[in-house]
Amino acid sequence: MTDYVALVPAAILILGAIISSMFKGKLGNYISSFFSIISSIIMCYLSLNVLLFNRVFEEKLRLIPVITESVLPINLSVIYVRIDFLSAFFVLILGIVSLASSIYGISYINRYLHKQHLGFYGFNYALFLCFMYLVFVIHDVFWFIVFWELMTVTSQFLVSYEREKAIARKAAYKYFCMSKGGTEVIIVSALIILIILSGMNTSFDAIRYYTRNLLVENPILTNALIALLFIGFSVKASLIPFHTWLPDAHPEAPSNVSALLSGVMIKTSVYMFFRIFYFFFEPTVHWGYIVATIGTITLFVGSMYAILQNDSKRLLAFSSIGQMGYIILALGASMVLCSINGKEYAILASAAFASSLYHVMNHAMFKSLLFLTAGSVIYRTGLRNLNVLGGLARFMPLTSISALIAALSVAGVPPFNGFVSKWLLYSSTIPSFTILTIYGVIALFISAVTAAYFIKYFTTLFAKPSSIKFKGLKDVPTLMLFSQIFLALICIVLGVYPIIPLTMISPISKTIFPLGDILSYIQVFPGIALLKVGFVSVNSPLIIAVALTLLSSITVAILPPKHGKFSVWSCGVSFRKYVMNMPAASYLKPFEESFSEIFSTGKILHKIFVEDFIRNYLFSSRVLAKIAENPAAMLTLFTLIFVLMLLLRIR
Amino acid sequence: MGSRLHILKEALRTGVVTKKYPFEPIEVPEGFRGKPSIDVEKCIGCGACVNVCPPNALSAEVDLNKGVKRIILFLGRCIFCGRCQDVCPTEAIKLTREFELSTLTTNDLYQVVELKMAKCEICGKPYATIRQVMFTAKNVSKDQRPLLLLCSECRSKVSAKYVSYARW
Amino acid sequence: MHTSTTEILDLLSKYGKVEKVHENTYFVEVSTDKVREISEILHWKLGGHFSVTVGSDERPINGYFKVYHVFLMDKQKLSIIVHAKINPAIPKLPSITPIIPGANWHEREAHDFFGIVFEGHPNLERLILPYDWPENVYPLRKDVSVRELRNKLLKNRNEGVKERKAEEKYIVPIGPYHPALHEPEYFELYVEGEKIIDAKYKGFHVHRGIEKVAEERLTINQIPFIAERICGICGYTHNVAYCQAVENAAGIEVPSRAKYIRSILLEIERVHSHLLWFGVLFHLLGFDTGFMMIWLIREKIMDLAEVLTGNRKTYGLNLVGGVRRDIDSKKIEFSLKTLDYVETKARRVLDKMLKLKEVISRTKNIGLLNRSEARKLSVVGPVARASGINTDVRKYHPYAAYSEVEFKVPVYDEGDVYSRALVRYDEIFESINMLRQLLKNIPKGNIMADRIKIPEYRKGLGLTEAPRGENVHLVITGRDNKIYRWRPRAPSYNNISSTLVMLKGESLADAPAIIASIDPCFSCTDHLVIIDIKRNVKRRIRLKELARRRHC
Amino acid sequence: MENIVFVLANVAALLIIAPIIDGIERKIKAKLQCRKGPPILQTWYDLVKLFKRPSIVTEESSLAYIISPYIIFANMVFALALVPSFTRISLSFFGDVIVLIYLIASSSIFLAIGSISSGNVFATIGANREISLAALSKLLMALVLATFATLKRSLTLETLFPIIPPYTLSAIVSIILFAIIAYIESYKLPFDIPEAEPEIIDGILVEYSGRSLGILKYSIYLKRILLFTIIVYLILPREIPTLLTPILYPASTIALSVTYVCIETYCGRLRIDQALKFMKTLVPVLLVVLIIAYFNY
Repeated sequence: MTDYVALVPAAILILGAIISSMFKGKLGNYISSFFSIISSIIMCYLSLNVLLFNRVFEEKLRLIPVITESVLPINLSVIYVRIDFLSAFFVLILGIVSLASSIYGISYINRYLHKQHLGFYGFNYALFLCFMYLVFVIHDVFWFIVFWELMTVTSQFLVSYEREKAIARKAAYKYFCMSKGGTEVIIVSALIILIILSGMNTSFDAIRYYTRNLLVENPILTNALIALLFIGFSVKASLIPFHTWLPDAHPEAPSNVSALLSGVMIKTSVYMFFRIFYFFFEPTVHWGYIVATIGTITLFVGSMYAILQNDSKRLLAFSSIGQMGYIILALGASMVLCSINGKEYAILASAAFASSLYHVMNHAMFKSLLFLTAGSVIYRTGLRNLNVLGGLARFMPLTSISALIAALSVAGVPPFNGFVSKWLLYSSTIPSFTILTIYGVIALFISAVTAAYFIKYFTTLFAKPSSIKFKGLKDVPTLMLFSQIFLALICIVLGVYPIIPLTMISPISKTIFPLGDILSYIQVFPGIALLKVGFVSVNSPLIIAVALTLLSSITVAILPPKHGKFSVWSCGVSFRKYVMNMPAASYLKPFEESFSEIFSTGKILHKIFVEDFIRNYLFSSRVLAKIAENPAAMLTLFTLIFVLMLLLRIR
Repeated sequence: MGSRLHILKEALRTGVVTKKYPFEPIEVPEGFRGKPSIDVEKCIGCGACVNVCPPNALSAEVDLNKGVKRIILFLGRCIFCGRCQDVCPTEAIKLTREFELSTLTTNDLYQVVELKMAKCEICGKPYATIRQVMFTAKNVSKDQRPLLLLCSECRSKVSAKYVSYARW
Repeated sequence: MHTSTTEILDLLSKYGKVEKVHENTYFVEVSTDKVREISEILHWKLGGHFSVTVGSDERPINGYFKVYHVFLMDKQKLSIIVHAKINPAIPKLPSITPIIPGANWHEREAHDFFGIVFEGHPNLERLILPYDWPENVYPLRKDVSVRELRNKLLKNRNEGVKERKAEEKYIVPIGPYHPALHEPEYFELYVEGEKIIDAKYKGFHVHRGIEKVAEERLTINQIPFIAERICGICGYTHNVAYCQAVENAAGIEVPSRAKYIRSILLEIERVHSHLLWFGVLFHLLGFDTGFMMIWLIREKIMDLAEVLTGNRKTYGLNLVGGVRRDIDSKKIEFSLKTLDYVETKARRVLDKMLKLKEVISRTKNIGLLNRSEARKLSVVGPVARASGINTDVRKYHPYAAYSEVEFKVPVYDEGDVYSRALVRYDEIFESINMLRQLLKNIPKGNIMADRIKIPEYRKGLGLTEAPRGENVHLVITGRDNKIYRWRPRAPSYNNISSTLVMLKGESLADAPAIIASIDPCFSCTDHLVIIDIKRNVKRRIRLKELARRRHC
Repeated sequence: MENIVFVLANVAALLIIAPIIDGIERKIKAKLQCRKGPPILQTWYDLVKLFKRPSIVTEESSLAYIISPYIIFANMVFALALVPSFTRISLSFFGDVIVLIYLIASSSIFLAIGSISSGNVFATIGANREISLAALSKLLMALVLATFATLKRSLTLETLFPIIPPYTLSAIVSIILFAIIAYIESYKLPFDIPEAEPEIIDGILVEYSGRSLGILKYSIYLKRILLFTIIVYLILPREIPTLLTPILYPASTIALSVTYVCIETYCGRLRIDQALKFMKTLVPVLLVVLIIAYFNY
């Protein structure tokens, strides 16, 4: 079928970008938002088609029809787009989140009116969406790298959207440099693949054909490749120690963009991890362990540092690092477990696999929702500092409720969605008779820590009294509210009906998961528990939800809350006259102090690995530039590379 | 741990010491300074207690047209120091061993002694309680007793007369 | 370096007229410009310590304001009162606070009550009078009567409540109503996380106008009873101090049996107060069993007091010139029995409790007050003794029967809460020991001095060692059976300001224990606030009730 | 279906006896402090009185403050349905340990959110202490759970109960450790730091009054009995006849609570940092136990 339907969203977005770039004022924003809303709806439509009705969209867009493959060594003239199940899953996430954030953006971006060029925003926003979409659906290494880079560029423009803020520019620069570094590593590995293995055949399938059983033939090369790719992509995924750009970059972008960044963009590399570890190469135990370990470190460090933050969006950024850790841990666990024999382990593996993708979806939902709520607070108060904010629940009730739902979802409070995926993770790791048990324990502990700092986030924004007076504050405009509530509802639905995401994951597992369909191991019936099989016991959040709501409503019915108002008890001195509220800086101090050694070591490591790493990276890039200037050096370099490749090929 | 066990042992050795107070009485020792009460029979209304009472729990008022003197004891102010007991010439006011003063109406905390007053034989003004006069009469010499029937002013006048007689 | 009494007296006579009012008590009248110099010499050079500043309005007598600085020289067993005449037209005096920070409150108080301006005082703002007190009304001046005050206050009270503007810091209030404090005081803790970085204190909520009432309405023999009610725990020591002051002023010789009885009751009071303190400490550390069991022992002491005096707490035993009740042999043996019981029990229980891990970990090295700080603030009593200052009125300024009994003065150098506890622990058993001696060799004889005559306008100083530290009463006798000026200074008055030093850098959880560790007796400290006006602020009255209803 | 009936009966019974057990504890505590205690039903009387009273809402407070007690209560009741109590029958076909842990965790999360929403500074301090303790105790619980899982190769309560039959060192030690953690979890001295009465006026409960306070207290009792139940069933062997369980279970629960209260009576309160340090010292012990369990000794 050649009805180019898979390219429609991209096309619409590009169109929107071009049109919106012409207008400086509100219109620029409106147009791009409009186009992106349409395209995201289409994205959802396409991906649901794929996931539910097993249709696979496949396009070969011929850029230069005249030239044939025979002329060019590498077939760059064809953009090969293919939405298979894995892509579809991520496209669906992108669709939902971009829908929410575009609707949100309609009102939100107007706060930059007269300060910034809204058309510029619109242009970049639309293109950013477009390239993310293409990165998900493209099936061709060369174009993948191209779009990957373009995605970075556009997003960094969005990060540094408030140009006059030096901190924003700095963050964007850092972000750009680091992901550039990652990309260079990716390019190198891609070159190796293309030159050595696939004979300049750039399409994923072809490469898969070559790499699939490379492990037995040439383990060194395979491991080298995997290592290179893993490092390259873990920059975008903000895995430790490549996470440092994220806490700076995400907060600086406009909130709906940060929602996209945290919700979807960092997932692009998760998508690529799935491609690498399950699609290109066979999952291997040792890589599983490596990935799981890095995931554990990431989730631990990210969440631990989130406790220290006193800036709403920065806290969220750190928590995204932590949640990425969960995803990566689950991925690694599934890789380990699926290569251990035995039915029980098969179940564990499928649970882990499910949990990984499930958590990708969950995290996309609640994290973008959290960023949107933080954005709403900024929209009304213009503040991000948790020390001074507070008591907004009375002014913006709906925002506060959706923020609460999101926070509870991250904390994994049943019956919200974070619970199910985390819980799949624990029940797959803890009973496994391996080191993963410890990882599972750490993950469980960290989910409590997550709860802790999200209590901090929620209460300092909405619950505790503020040290500044807000007068005549009201809730955010309807569109913003709509997108918040939309995401909140999705959070609840995903939590209460795990069947929905699991049915979406099962076709993916059918294609790439070595053990086949996960649902054959974790049978799902809507409503009732996912039955106990072997020693994974899975239970239905729906029942929990129903039970909890029933019980609490019964209690309310029996003992309805009747109350009178009274001023806060402050030992008889005037509460108004003195500032008697805990600033966020003071939250959880004893807890931090009890983990002080971790933070001190963290400081040292940050010094060694991150700062020095960046410095060396910049230095080396400068050197490379110098080399590139004089041809002789270039020549020698190329010859060296060529010799190396030959050697590799001979073995 | 060891010390904790020691304390436990100590506690068990001591046993239960508290009482179900309002339902079980609490006995007080000899000479306990409870609430004072005035023996109406003995009181002569001299008002010595009124003078010494530190918190002004005791007060005296003279009702001229009724011709009575009242000694008023308000337990709400009393600090149970017992100075009144010390100074009372007739041991009329004594500290009892009661200490439960809680009540629903403050009136229960008042004790009023109303004593008839003697009228001055000359000017006819009530000047002291009859009992006080009788009491003083006990320990003054016979020839001076008539003076006791007079109020202070008249007495001074009269005594002045006596003096002048004597000179004359 | 040790200087003998004579040397000191010579030195003083250089500065002004030295007048001996009774043995070991010298009044030195100096010119206003000499005050600071002589105070420095007495406090820092000669190793005495500043005790109290008393302002007084003596215009009716000699047409001047007076300020008395009382210094106690422990080494020489002297008490020296430096006083200066101040011209009522321009009431000014150089402040001694820059030299002796401990004098801060005293001088502010004198400023509040007499409008005496202390030049060079760091912050001469209101200490005691409330914010809505009218300007230029100095309640303790003789030309101001209570009725007048009431009218003045009702008419021109400056209504505008001073709004404190919100600070960025985060404040944890301890008090006025706080379960940790059994009295209304207000500590304002500036906290970061759980760490206290700064503390402020606003006290004097409990105002009963005792001084004014005493000076205006009461007779000399009524005041002991109100003096006893200055404090809810250690009232008797105030009572004794007052009587001694008057007796010293009038040169009355108290029979020695009466003296013995006084000391006995004082020691009983000390034991019960210290036991009570231990109970409170354990309660604050969350160790309620300790609280219960200590108070169980304390009950026996209370019963003993009841048997001896007829009341658990307010003994009401003293009059000027002696005591009102005698102790017969039956009572003596009963008390000896009780003391044995208490001693064994207290040793058994307290030894163990002070060894508990939580108790140690939450009192050792907590609330530190080093020796130099203690000297600066001239703290007294167990607090001083825990900070390595060897001071005890019973030893160095013996009164009642203390010159005739053997006892040690426990001194520790750590200056933390634990050492304060240890000081009190030792004192309990010292007192029991003393009580035995006193009860054994109590002399026969009269218990009341015969022919008590009190000349007017004579100064007298009464010192006692309250459970909380030295307790100073300065009395100027007045006409027709009244007191002209009476200034009781409770030990906590000097100690409380040291808590602010102790609290800094400690954990919030330890704050109550630290505040309690000086055994603060807030109503003692506050007894002298003047506003006794029901309409002042409604809450205040409730506070007063609260202050009365103490655990005793 | 009849299972459901049994479960409901169990829960109802637990709801009734939870305050009574607290009453017993109070009585024993009083006796250990040389006091005549209150009657055993005193806790019930208090609760009923509280339920009768209206609760006071602060001016600063928001909705979370009002609803959180109900949610906590619901959490606890549901958690009770997951464990066997008077009969071995429970909702165990999806009775899952992790859900149990999460229900306990979420109860403290809601408690924290609710109390901070009251806007009182003491409540905020208490809530912070609460969160810190809860987070760290989750680590300990997770470790113990991992030990159980490695011993029994399972994560469901019905297979975990009882742990003992493999009479291994690790099994016994892990049960003891779980008892310690349960002690910490149930706000008993020296770990009642979140509601330290003299320090921070009942901290986390300071603003709660009347009805909502009653519900909160009630759910604390429920939490305690839940933990007791878990411990009891970790030990109670499967062999004992079903008719004996209704007698044995409450007896052993009361015995457990008595031992706990005996410990509690003779402890002072720790500072928050000391408590956290103590809990951190447990971690390596638990790790060792886990490793021992791995080599199933």
